Amino acid sequence: MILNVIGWFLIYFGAVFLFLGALGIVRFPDVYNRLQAGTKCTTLGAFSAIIGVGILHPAWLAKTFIIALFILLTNPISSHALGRASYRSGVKLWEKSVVDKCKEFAECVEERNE
Amino acid sequence: MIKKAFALLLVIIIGIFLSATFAKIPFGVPKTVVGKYYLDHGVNDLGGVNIVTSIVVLYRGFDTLGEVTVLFLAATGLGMVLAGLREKDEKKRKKTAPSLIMRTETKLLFPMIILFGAYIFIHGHLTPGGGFPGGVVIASAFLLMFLSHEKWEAKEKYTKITEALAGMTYVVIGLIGLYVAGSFLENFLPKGVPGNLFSAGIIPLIYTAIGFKVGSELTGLLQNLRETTE
Amino acid sequence: MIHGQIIFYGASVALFVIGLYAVLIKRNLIKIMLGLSLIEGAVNLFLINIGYIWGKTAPILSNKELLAHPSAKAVDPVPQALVLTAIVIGVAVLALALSVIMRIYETHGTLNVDKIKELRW
Amino acid sequence: MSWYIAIGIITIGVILTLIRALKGPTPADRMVAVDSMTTITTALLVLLGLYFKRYIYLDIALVYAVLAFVATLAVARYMEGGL
Repeated sequence: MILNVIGWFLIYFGAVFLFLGALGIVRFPDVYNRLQAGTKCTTLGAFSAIIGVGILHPAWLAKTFIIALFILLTNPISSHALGRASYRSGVKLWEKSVVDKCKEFAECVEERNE
Repeated sequence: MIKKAFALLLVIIIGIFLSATFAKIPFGVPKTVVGKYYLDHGVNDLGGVNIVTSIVVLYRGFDTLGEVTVLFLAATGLGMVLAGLREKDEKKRKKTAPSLIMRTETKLLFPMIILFGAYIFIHGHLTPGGGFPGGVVIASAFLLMFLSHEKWEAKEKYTKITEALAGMTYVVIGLIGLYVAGSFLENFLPKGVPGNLFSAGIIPLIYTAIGFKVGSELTGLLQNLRETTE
Repeated sequence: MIHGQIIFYGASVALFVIGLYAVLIKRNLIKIMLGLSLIEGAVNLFLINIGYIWGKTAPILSNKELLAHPSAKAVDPVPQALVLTAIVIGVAVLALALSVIMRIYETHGTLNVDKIKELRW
Repeated sequence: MSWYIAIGIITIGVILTLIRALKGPTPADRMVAVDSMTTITTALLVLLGLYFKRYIYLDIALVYAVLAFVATLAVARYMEGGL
């Protein structure tokens, strides 16, 4: 019974976070902000929803944990690669952005000017 | 412009005809008799729990052998078509190097994905997997390394040897079936308890061979495509 | 059940029509190949839809209940096996066609079908 | 019944990312939307496995996650000019 409640709570928590991430993708102004919403929120949301499924059915816990672990390992890398790729391919920052850390490193500027 | 309007008209006409045809086909009712036979007798005949796998590997085994041959032919043909492309390409583009984070992470993920591909093709008779998806997952692990390490390569010698050995294993299993049970690709191992890992006769053996073959073939194909862009 | 026909068959008709439009209108060879693979996806989707039966599950008899009455609980496995073959052949054809396109780009220096004299119609 | 609400929320999320993938001014926007959509779809596939009560459907979610990750990485490397 208590497992049931925890499992459904985790699934709803994850579903709401997935929805909020998707909303952020539509609403945010530029690529880098959308990247924040689209990968951080969906990582947390997918992780908790999948673990919730595992808690509802304790026999499934091992495999759901593997899926969640895989998402936890790969999602930051793909977001990192996408952010770097958008910066390198010359996507401009939003005009109200206050800081551009990548400009402080010499190699990024070199690559971008070429 | 006229060409475009004509093409649009043609597309609309074909769409209407297709819709009219499909409206006559009932959806969601049983249609084939042979499918019912496979479902009812498949587990008793062969011992495999996954009926699709039983059909692909044993009921229609020749078809799968031909399919693997087509894949081999396509990979070889791609190598042949692209053979002279590399030497002529003189102008070197400047390429950006992959970042340190990506290199470290893919080094960590590579064995995990390979292991997962092996899991898929070994459990082909129990789960919705099989040799072809397993091979594709293995090739995707190699693609990950190709993407994130510029110098790293899969030696063509080894991919060719793996592919040839896997293909030979498939044919040799078929020939043993011919010798022991009387026809090519016949099941000659005990069926076992349905649902166990060691069951379903020769399905796991053949799917392991197919998994190695597809994985090494697609890896060689990716390697060919990659060498031409350097 | 008419809504099944509208949704599932309609999806495959829509995919087919989009692919055909891309093949007819686009002038870039790679986009034409993308259209062809869309058509292939439409055909695969249609074959899978033919095998579906309302209220039944995948033909993998992994529990006791399914093992006892397979044909009452599982969908038709024959189209799924056909599509498994078709997908692999489609990948092989796509790879070979893309390599030929690379060769065409090398010899002609363009991917536009109108500019390649041998392919003009 | 609680299940349809969860799946409804997630499906609305998929549709929202699809809107961004169609609208996105730059290719980077579309790729970000598609990347999030694959993550959401992985969660959706796991929930579908729960709905149909079939353990074997979890494998499909894992294969989907692996292939989507490799595809995203390939497109990202192409966009930054590394291929």
